[in-house]
Amino acid sequence: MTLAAPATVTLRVLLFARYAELLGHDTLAITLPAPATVGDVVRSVRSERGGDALPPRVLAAVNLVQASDATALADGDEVALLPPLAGG
Amino acid sequence: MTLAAPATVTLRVLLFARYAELLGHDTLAITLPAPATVGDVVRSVRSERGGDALPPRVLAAVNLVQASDATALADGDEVALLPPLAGG
Amino acid sequence: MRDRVRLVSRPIDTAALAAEVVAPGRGGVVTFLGLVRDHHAGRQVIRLEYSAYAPMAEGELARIVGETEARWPVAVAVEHRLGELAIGDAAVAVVAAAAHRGDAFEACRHVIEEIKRRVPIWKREYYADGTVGWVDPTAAPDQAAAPR
Amino acid sequence: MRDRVRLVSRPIDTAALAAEVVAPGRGGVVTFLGLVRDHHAGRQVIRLEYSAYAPMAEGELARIVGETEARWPVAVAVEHRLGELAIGDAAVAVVAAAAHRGDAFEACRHVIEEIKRRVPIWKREYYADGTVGWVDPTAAPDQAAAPR
Repeated sequence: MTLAAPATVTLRVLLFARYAELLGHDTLAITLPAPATVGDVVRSVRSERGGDALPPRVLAAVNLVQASDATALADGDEVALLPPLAGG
Repeated sequence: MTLAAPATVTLRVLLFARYAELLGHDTLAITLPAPATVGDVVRSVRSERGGDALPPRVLAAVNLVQASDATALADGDEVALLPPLAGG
Repeated sequence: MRDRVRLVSRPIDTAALAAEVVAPGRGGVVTFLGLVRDHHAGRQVIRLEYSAYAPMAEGELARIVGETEARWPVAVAVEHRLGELAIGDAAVAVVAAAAHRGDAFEACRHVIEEIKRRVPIWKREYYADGTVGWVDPTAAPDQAAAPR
Repeated sequence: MRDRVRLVSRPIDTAALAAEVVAPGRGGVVTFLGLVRDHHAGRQVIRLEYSAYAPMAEGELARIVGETEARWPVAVAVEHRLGELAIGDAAVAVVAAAAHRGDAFEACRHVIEEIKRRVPIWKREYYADGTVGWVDPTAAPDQAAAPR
Protein backbone atom coordinates (compact mmCIF):
# COMPACT_ATOMS: atom_id res chain seq x y z
CA MET A 1 0.00 0.00 0.00
CA THR A 2 1.43 3.43 -0.94
CA LEU A 3 0.68 6.57 1.03
CA ALA A 4 -0.06 9.65 -1.03
CA ALA A 5 2.38 12.52 -0.45
CA PRO A 6 0.76 15.14 1.76
CA ALA A 7 -0.80 17.95 -0.23
CA THR A 8 0.81 20.63 1.93
CA VAL A 9 3.95 21.20 4.02
CA THR A 10 4.00 23.20 7.23
CA LEU A 11 7.26 24.91 7.99
CA ARG A 12 8.68 26.64 11.03
CA VAL A 13 10.20 29.87 9.74
CA LEU A 14 12.77 31.69 11.88
CA LEU A 15 13.55 35.38 11.40
CA PHE A 16 16.62 37.04 12.85
CA ALA A 17 18.00 40.49 13.56
CA ARG A 18 16.70 43.08 11.07
CA TYR A 19 14.31 40.62 9.46
CA ALA A 20 12.62 39.92 12.81
CA GLU A 21 12.28 43.68 13.29
CA LEU A 22 10.78 44.18 9.84
CA LEU A 23 8.21 41.44 10.26
CA GLY A 24 7.54 42.05 13.95
CA HIS A 25 8.03 38.34 14.72
CA ASP A 26 10.94 35.97 15.09
CA THR A 27 8.94 32.85 14.30
CA LEU A 28 6.23 32.13 11.74
CA ALA A 29 4.39 28.92 10.90
CA ILE A 30 3.80 28.79 7.17
CA THR A 31 1.82 26.15 5.28
CA LEU A 32 2.46 25.83 1.55
CA PRO A 33 1.24 23.50 -1.19
CA ALA A 34 3.63 20.62 -1.75
CA PRO A 35 6.20 20.44 -3.27
CA ALA A 36 7.62 23.65 -1.76
CA THR A 37 11.07 25.22 -1.93
CA VAL A 38 13.00 27.83 0.04
CA GLY A 39 12.08 30.31 -2.70
CA ASP A 40 8.41 29.65 -2.03
CA VAL A 41 8.92 30.39 1.67
CA VAL A 42 10.70 33.67 0.92
CA ARG A 43 7.86 34.72 -1.43
CA SER A 44 5.33 33.86 1.25
CA VAL A 45 7.19 35.89 3.89
CA ARG A 46 7.40 38.84 1.47
CA SER A 47 3.60 38.86 1.34
CA GLU A 48 3.38 39.22 5.12
CA ARG A 49 2.99 42.65 6.66
CA GLY A 50 6.49 44.23 6.68
CA GLY A 51 7.86 41.55 4.36
CA ASP A 52 8.05 43.86 1.36
CA ALA A 53 11.13 45.45 2.94
CA LEU A 54 13.15 42.22 2.62
CA PRO A 55 16.07 42.65 0.20
CA PRO A 56 15.96 41.09 -3.29
CA ARG A 57 18.19 38.20 -2.22
CA VAL A 58 17.66 36.52 1.12
CA LEU A 59 20.15 34.07 2.60
CA ALA A 60 18.44 30.99 4.05
CA ALA A 61 19.23 27.85 6.00
CA VAL A 62 17.18 24.67 6.28
CA ASN A 63 17.58 22.60 9.42
CA LEU A 64 20.78 24.53 10.36
CA VAL A 65 22.51 24.21 6.96
CA GLN A 66 22.75 26.95 4.32
CA ALA A 67 20.32 26.38 1.47
CA SER A 68 19.47 27.89 -1.91
CA ASP A 69 16.13 29.12 -3.24
CA ALA A 70 15.74 25.79 -5.03
CA THR A 71 16.18 23.65 -1.91
CA ALA A 72 13.13 21.40 -1.53
CA LEU A 73 11.36 21.33 1.82
CA ALA A 74 9.71 18.56 3.78
CA ASP A 75 6.88 18.92 6.24
CA GLY A 76 8.24 20.13 9.61
CA ASP A 77 11.48 21.63 8.26
CA GLU A 78 12.97 24.63 10.04
CA VAL A 79 13.67 27.41 7.55
CA ALA A 80 15.78 30.35 8.78
CA LEU A 81 16.00 33.64 6.89
CA LEU A 82 19.39 35.17 7.61
CA PRO A 83 20.21 38.87 7.24
CA PRO A 84 23.74 39.74 6.07
CA LEU A 85 26.16 38.08 8.50
CA ALA A 86 28.17 40.38 10.75
CA GLY A 87 30.01 38.11 13.17
CA GLY A 88 33.66 38.30 14.08
CA MET B 1 98.61 71.22 13.14
CA THR B 2 97.60 67.72 12.04
CA LEU B 3 97.76 64.71 14.33
CA ALA B 4 99.13 61.56 12.76
CA ALA B 5 96.64 58.68 12.73
CA PRO B 6 97.52 56.26 15.55
CA ALA B 7 99.63 53.36 14.37
CA THR B 8 97.37 50.83 16.13
CA VAL B 9 93.72 50.42 17.16
CA THR B 10 92.66 48.75 20.38
CA LEU B 11 89.28 47.06 20.25
CA ARG B 12 86.96 45.62 22.83
CA VAL B 13 85.87 42.24 21.45
CA LEU B 14 82.73 40.60 22.85
CA LEU B 15 82.10 36.88 22.52
CA PHE B 16 78.69 35.32 23.09
CA ALA B 17 77.11 31.93 23.65
CA ARG B 18 79.08 29.13 21.97
CA TYR B 19 81.93 31.45 20.97
CA ALA B 20 82.46 32.51 24.59
CA GLU B 21 82.57 28.83 25.54
CA LEU B 22 85.08 28.00 22.79
CA LEU B 23 87.44 30.83 23.76
CA GLY B 24 86.89 30.60 27.50
CA HIS B 25 86.21 34.36 27.70
CA ASP B 26 83.38 36.68 26.89
CA THR B 27 85.58 39.77 26.44
CA LEU B 28 88.97 40.27 24.81
CA ALA B 29 91.03 43.41 24.28
CA ILE B 30 92.77 43.17 20.92
CA THR B 31 95.29 45.65 19.51
CA LEU B 32 95.87 45.58 15.75
CA PRO B 33 97.92 47.64 13.32
CA ALA B 34 95.87 50.42 11.76
CA PRO B 35 93.93 50.40 9.50
CA ALA B 36 92.05 47.33 10.80
CA THR B 37 88.80 45.70 9.71
CA VAL B 38 86.32 43.26 11.23
CA GLY B 39 88.00 40.54 9.17
CA ASP B 40 91.30 41.32 10.89
CA VAL B 41 89.63 40.95 14.30
CA VAL B 42 88.14 37.59 13.36
CA ARG B 43 91.54 36.36 12.14
CA SER B 44 93.10 37.52 15.39
CA VAL B 45 90.47 35.73 17.49
CA ARG B 46 91.00 32.55 15.44
CA SER B 47 94.62 32.59 16.50
CA GLU B 48 93.67 32.60 20.20
CA ARG B 49 93.50 29.34 22.13
CA GLY B 50 90.14 27.72 21.18
CA GLY B 51 89.63 30.12 18.28
CA ASP B 52 90.37 27.51 15.63
CA ALA B 53 86.90 26.06 16.32
CA LEU B 54 85.13 29.20 15.05
CA PRO B 55 83.13 28.47 11.88
CA PRO B 56 84.36 29.68 8.46
CA ARG B 57 81.96 32.63 8.48
CA VAL B 58 81.43 34.65 11.63
CA LEU B 59 78.64 37.19 11.99
CA ALA B 60 79.85 40.42 13.59
CA ALA B 61 78.54 43.74 14.88
CA VAL B 62 80.44 46.97 15.46
CA ASN B 63 79.09 49.33 18.10
CA LEU B 64 75.72 47.44 18.16
CA VAL B 65 75.17 47.40 14.38
CA GLN B 66 75.73 44.40 12.10
CA ALA B 67 78.94 44.72 10.10
CA SER B 68 80.78 42.89 7.34
CA ASP B 69 84.36 41.60 7.27
CA ALA B 70 85.35 44.74 5.37
CA THR B 71 83.99 47.17 7.96
CA ALA B 72 86.80 49.51 9.05
CA LEU B 73 87.42 49.93 12.75
CA ALA B 74 88.41 52.92 14.86
CA ASP B 75 90.30 52.85 18.12
CA GLY B 76 87.92 51.97 20.96
CA ASP B 77 85.26 50.28 18.83
CA GLU B 78 83.24 47.44 20.34
CA VAL B 79 83.30 44.42 18.05
CA ALA B 80 80.89 41.59 18.85
CA LEU B 81 81.22 38.12 17.32
CA LEU B 82 77.75 36.61 17.08
CA PRO B 83 77.03 32.87 16.84
CA PRO B 84 74.03 31.84 14.71
CA LEU B 85 71.00 33.69 16.07
CA ALA B 86 68.35 31.59 17.78
CA GLY B 87 65.88 34.04 19.26
CA GLY B 88 62.13 33.89 18.98
CA MET C 1 35.75 19.48 18.69
CA ARG C 2 32.57 21.12 19.99
CA ASP C 3 34.20 21.70 23.35
CA ARG C 4 36.74 24.09 21.79
CA VAL C 5 34.08 26.13 19.93
CA ARG C 6 31.74 28.22 22.02
CA LEU C 7 29.24 31.05 21.97
CA VAL C 8 29.56 32.81 25.30
CA SER C 9 27.72 35.57 27.10
CA ARG C 10 30.60 36.52 29.43
CA PRO C 11 33.96 38.20 28.76
CA ILE C 12 36.36 36.13 26.68
CA ASP C 13 39.38 34.85 28.60
CA THR C 14 42.04 34.56 25.91
CA ALA C 15 44.60 32.91 28.15
CA ALA C 16 42.15 30.18 29.14
CA LEU C 17 41.22 29.66 25.50
CA ALA C 18 44.88 29.36 24.50
CA ALA C 19 45.46 26.84 27.28
CA GLU C 20 43.00 24.52 25.53
CA VAL C 21 45.20 24.19 22.45
CA VAL C 22 48.78 24.61 23.56
CA ALA C 23 50.78 21.43 24.09
CA PRO C 24 54.47 20.65 24.47
CA GLY C 25 54.85 19.93 20.76
CA ARG C 26 53.02 23.09 19.64
CA GLY C 27 55.47 25.92 20.06
CA GLY C 28 53.81 28.53 17.86
CA VAL C 29 50.55 30.08 19.05
CA VAL C 30 48.72 32.73 17.03
CA THR C 31 45.70 34.51 18.51
CA PHE C 32 43.26 36.81 16.77
CA LEU C 33 41.11 39.06 18.91
CA GLY C 34 38.33 41.15 17.42
CA LEU C 35 37.50 44.10 19.66
CA VAL C 36 34.44 46.34 19.58
CA ARG C 37 35.41 49.57 17.85
CA ASP C 38 34.24 53.05 18.71
CA HIS C 39 33.23 54.04 15.19
CA HIS C 40 31.59 52.57 12.15
CA ALA C 41 31.12 54.17 8.76
CA GLY C 42 31.95 57.54 10.26
CA ARG C 43 29.51 57.30 13.16
CA GLN C 44 30.43 57.05 16.81
CA VAL C 45 29.43 53.74 18.36
CA ILE C 46 28.82 53.67 22.10
CA ARG C 47 27.92 49.99 22.57
CA LEU C 48 26.58 47.06 20.63
CA GLU C 49 24.75 43.78 20.81
CA TYR C 50 25.60 40.54 19.10
CA SER C 51 22.89 37.97 18.47
CA ALA C 52 23.06 34.61 16.73
CA TYR C 53 21.11 31.73 15.31
CA ALA C 54 22.87 29.79 18.02
CA PRO C 55 22.56 26.13 17.02
CA MET C 56 23.56 26.88 13.44
CA ALA C 57 26.35 29.23 14.55
CA GLU C 58 27.84 26.57 16.80
CA GLY C 59 27.59 23.98 14.06
CA GLU C 60 29.23 26.27 11.51
CA LEU C 61 32.03 27.20 13.92
CA ALA C 62 32.68 23.52 14.56
CA ARG C 63 32.74 22.82 10.81
CA ILE C 64 35.17 25.68 10.20
CA VAL C 65 37.50 24.42 12.93
CA GLY C 66 37.24 20.85 11.64
CA GLU C 67 38.07 21.90 8.09
CA THR C 68 40.98 24.01 9.34
CA GLU C 69 42.45 21.25 11.48
CA ALA C 70 42.18 18.90 8.49
CA ARG C 71 44.04 21.35 6.23
CA TRP C 72 46.82 22.48 8.59
CA PRO C 73 48.57 20.56 11.43
CA VAL C 74 47.10 22.83 14.11
CA ALA C 75 44.76 22.83 17.05
CA VAL C 76 42.17 25.62 17.08
CA ALA C 77 39.86 27.06 19.74
CA VAL C 78 37.22 29.74 19.16
CA GLU C 79 34.91 31.81 21.32
CA HIS C 80 32.39 34.35 20.06
CA ARG C 81 30.65 36.53 22.57
CA LEU C 82 26.95 37.37 22.32
CA GLY C 83 24.79 39.95 24.07
CA GLU C 84 25.69 43.50 24.97
CA LEU C 85 29.34 44.56 24.60
CA ALA C 86 31.15 47.79 25.40
CA ILE C 87 33.79 49.52 23.31
CA GLY C 88 37.05 47.61 23.62
CA ASP C 89 35.45 44.31 24.64
CA ALA C 90 36.56 41.25 22.73
CA ALA C 91 33.77 39.96 20.48
CA VAL C 92 35.67 37.02 19.07
CA ALA C 93 38.89 35.14 19.82
CA VAL C 94 40.57 32.55 17.61
CA VAL C 95 43.64 30.65 18.84
CA ALA C 96 45.67 28.38 16.58
CA ALA C 97 48.61 26.40 17.98
CA ALA C 98 51.07 24.47 15.83
CA ALA C 99 54.59 23.10 15.76
CA HIS C 100 55.37 25.54 12.94
CA ARG C 101 54.44 29.18 13.22
CA GLY C 102 53.52 29.52 9.54
CA ASP C 103 50.76 26.96 9.97
CA ALA C 104 49.47 28.74 13.06
CA PHE C 105 49.33 32.11 11.25
CA GLU C 106 47.60 30.71 8.18
CA ALA C 107 45.09 28.64 10.14
CA CYS C 108 44.17 31.50 12.48
CA ARG C 109 43.63 33.86 9.55
CA HIS C 110 41.54 31.28 7.71
CA VAL C 111 39.27 30.69 10.70
CA ILE C 112 38.44 34.36 11.24
CA GLU C 113 37.78 34.91 7.53
CA GLU C 114 35.43 31.93 7.44
CA ILE C 115 33.67 33.05 10.62
CA LYS C 116 32.88 36.38 8.99
CA ARG C 117 31.71 34.66 5.83
CA ARG C 118 29.67 31.78 7.21
CA VAL C 119 28.55 32.08 10.82
CA PRO C 120 25.02 33.44 11.46
CA ILE C 121 25.77 36.22 13.92
CA TRP C 122 24.43 39.77 13.77
CA LYS C 123 25.58 43.04 15.24
CA ARG C 124 23.33 45.88 16.34
CA GLU C 125 25.13 49.15 16.95
CA TYR C 126 24.01 51.95 19.23
CA TYR C 127 25.31 55.32 18.03
CA ALA C 128 26.17 58.45 19.99
CA ASP C 129 23.34 60.31 18.24
CA GLY C 130 20.78 57.95 19.78
CA THR C 131 20.10 55.93 16.65
CA VAL C 132 20.53 52.20 16.25
CA GLY C 133 21.56 50.16 13.22
CA TRP C 134 22.11 46.59 12.08
CA VAL C 135 25.57 46.17 10.61
CA ASP C 136 25.50 45.02 6.99
CA PRO C 137 28.98 44.28 5.62
CA THR C 138 27.46 43.73 2.17
CA ALA C 139 25.86 47.18 1.96
CA ALA C 140 27.11 50.00 -0.26
CA PRO C 141 30.26 51.68 1.11
CA ASP C 142 28.50 54.84 2.26
CA GLN C 143 26.43 52.84 4.69
CA ALA C 144 28.56 49.71 5.05
CA ALA C 145 30.60 48.51 7.94
CA ALA C 146 34.13 49.78 7.68
CA PRO C 147 36.16 46.78 6.58
CA ARG C 148 38.19 45.25 9.33
CA MET D 1 58.99 53.06 20.80
CA ARG D 2 61.53 51.58 23.17
CA ASP D 3 58.92 51.31 25.90
CA ARG D 4 56.98 48.74 23.86
CA VAL D 5 60.05 46.57 23.16
CA ARG D 6 61.57 44.75 26.06
CA LEU D 7 63.93 41.96 27.09
CA VAL D 8 62.53 40.53 30.32
CA SER D 9 63.68 38.00 32.87
CA ARG D 10 60.20 37.23 34.22
CA PRO D 11 57.18 35.44 32.71
CA ILE D 12 55.60 37.25 29.76
CA ASP D 13 52.14 38.67 30.49
CA THR D 14 50.48 38.64 27.10
CA ALA D 15 47.37 40.46 28.23
CA ALA D 16 49.42 43.32 29.68
CA LEU D 17 51.46 43.50 26.49
CA ALA D 18 48.31 43.63 24.35
CA ALA D 19 46.92 46.40 26.55
CA GLU D 20 49.84 48.58 25.44
CA VAL D 21 48.75 48.57 21.80
CA VAL D 22 44.99 48.20 21.75
CA ALA D 23 42.99 51.38 21.30
CA PRO D 24 39.38 52.14 20.40
CA GLY D 25 40.23 52.49 16.71
CA ARG D 26 42.25 49.27 16.56
CA GLY D 27 39.75 46.44 16.45
CA GLY D 28 41.98 43.65 15.16
CA VAL D 29 44.67 42.28 17.47
CA VAL D 30 47.01 39.47 16.42
CA THR D 31 49.37 37.91 18.93
CA PHE D 32 52.20 35.49 18.31
CA LEU D 33 53.51 33.49 21.23
CA GLY D 34 56.60 31.31 20.91
CA LEU D 35 56.63 28.62 23.57
CA VAL D 36 59.51 26.43 24.70
CA ARG D 37 59.09 23.04 23.10
CA ASP D 38 59.88 19.67 24.64
CA HIS D 39 61.94 18.34 21.76
CA HIS D 40 64.48 19.54 19.24
CA ALA D 41 65.99 17.60 16.37
CA GLY D 42 64.68 14.38 17.85
CA ARG D 43 66.08 14.97 21.35
CA GLN D 44 64.05 15.55 24.47
CA VAL D 45 64.54 19.03 25.90
CA ILE D 46 63.96 19.48 29.61
CA ARG D 47 64.70 23.20 29.97
CA LEU D 48 66.63 25.96 28.27
CA GLU D 49 68.35 29.26 28.67
CA TYR D 50 68.15 32.30 26.47
CA SER D 51 70.96 34.84 26.49
CA ALA D 52 71.40 38.02 24.46
CA TYR D 53 73.74 40.77 23.46
CA ALA D 54 71.25 42.93 25.27
CA PRO D 55 71.93 46.50 24.06
CA MET D 56 72.10 45.37 20.44
CA ALA D 57 69.05 43.09 20.82
CA GLU D 58 66.97 45.94 22.23
CA GLY D 59 68.10 48.26 19.46
CA GLU D 60 67.35 45.68 16.77
CA LEU D 61 63.90 44.95 18.25
CA ALA D 62 63.13 48.66 18.27
CA ARG D 63 64.28 49.01 14.64
CA ILE D 64 62.12 46.05 13.59
CA VAL D 65 59.07 47.53 15.30
CA GLY D 66 59.78 50.96 13.82
CA GLU D 67 60.10 49.55 10.31
CA THR D 68 56.91 47.52 10.76
CA GLU D 69 54.89 50.47 12.03
CA ALA D 70 56.13 52.50 9.07
CA ARG D 71 55.06 49.81 6.59
CA TRP D 72 51.64 48.88 8.05
CA PRO D 73 49.12 51.03 9.97
CA VAL D 74 49.63 49.07 13.19
CA ALA D 75 50.91 49.40 16.72
CA VAL D 76 53.31 46.66 17.85
CA ALA D 77 54.62 45.53 21.23
CA VAL D 78 57.26 42.85 21.78
CA GLU D 79 58.74 41.06 24.76
CA HIS D 80 61.48 38.44 24.62
CA ARG D 81 62.30 36.54 27.76
CA LEU D 82 65.89 35.74 28.78
CA GLY D 83 67.34 33.39 31.36
CA GLU D 84 66.16 29.94 32.29
CA LEU D 85 62.80 28.78 30.89
CA ALA D 86 60.78 25.62 31.38
CA ILE D 87 58.90 23.64 28.75
CA GLY D 88 55.75 25.53 27.81
CA ASP D 89 56.99 28.93 28.96
CA ALA D 90 56.58 31.78 26.48
CA ALA D 91 59.98 32.86 25.14
CA VAL D 92 58.66 35.63 22.91
CA ALA D 93 55.40 37.51 22.41
CA VAL D 94 54.55 39.85 19.53
CA VAL D 95 51.27 41.80 19.53
CA ALA D 96 50.10 43.81 16.52
CA ALA D 97 46.90 45.88 16.71
CA ALA D 98 45.29 47.54 13.71
CA ALA D 99 42.00 48.83 12.39
CA HIS D 100 42.11 46.11 9.71
CA ARG D 101 42.84 42.55 10.65
CA GLY D 102 44.90 41.85 7.51
CA ASP D 103 47.41 44.50 8.54
CA ALA D 104 47.62 43.04 12.04
CA PHE D 105 48.27 39.51 10.71
CA GLU D 106 50.93 40.64 8.23
CA ALA D 107 52.70 42.93 10.66
CA CYS D 108 52.77 40.33 13.44
CA ARG D 109 54.19 37.71 11.09
CA HIS D 110 56.79 40.13 9.77
CA VAL D 111 58.00 41.04 13.25
CA ILE D 112 58.55 37.45 14.39
CA GLU D 113 60.35 36.55 11.15
CA GLU D 114 62.66 39.56 11.53
CA ILE D 115 63.30 38.78 15.19
CA LYS D 116 64.51 35.31 14.24
CA ARG D 117 66.66 36.74 11.45
CA ARG D 118 68.19 39.78 13.12
CA VAL D 119 68.09 39.84 16.91
CA PRO D 120 71.22 38.61 18.75
CA ILE D 121 69.70 36.09 21.12
CA TRP D 122 70.96 32.55 21.76
CA LYS D 123 69.36 29.43 23.09
CA ARG D 124 71.08 26.75 25.13
CA GLU D 125 69.15 23.53 25.47
CA TYR D 126 69.44 20.98 28.25
CA TYR D 127 68.52 17.49 27.06
CA ALA D 128 67.04 14.57 28.93
CA ASP D 129 70.25 12.59 28.39
CA GLY D 130 72.25 15.13 30.43
CA THR D 131 73.91 16.86 27.47
CA VAL D 132 73.69 20.51 26.57
CA GLY D 133 73.70 22.21 23.18
CA TRP D 134 73.58 25.63 21.57
CA VAL D 135 70.77 25.86 19.05
CA ASP D 136 71.99 26.65 15.54
CA PRO D 137 69.14 27.18 13.07
CA THR D 138 71.70 27.40 10.24
CA ALA D 139 73.21 23.98 10.91
CA ALA D 140 72.68 20.93 8.68
CA PRO D 141 69.24 19.33 9.17
CA ASP D 142 70.52 16.33 11.12
CA GLN D 143 71.77 18.60 13.86
CA ALA D 144 69.67 21.69 13.22
CA ALA D 145 66.84 23.13 15.20
CA ALA D 146 63.54 21.78 13.97
CA PRO D 147 61.98 24.64 12.00
CA ARG D 148 59.30 26.39 13.83
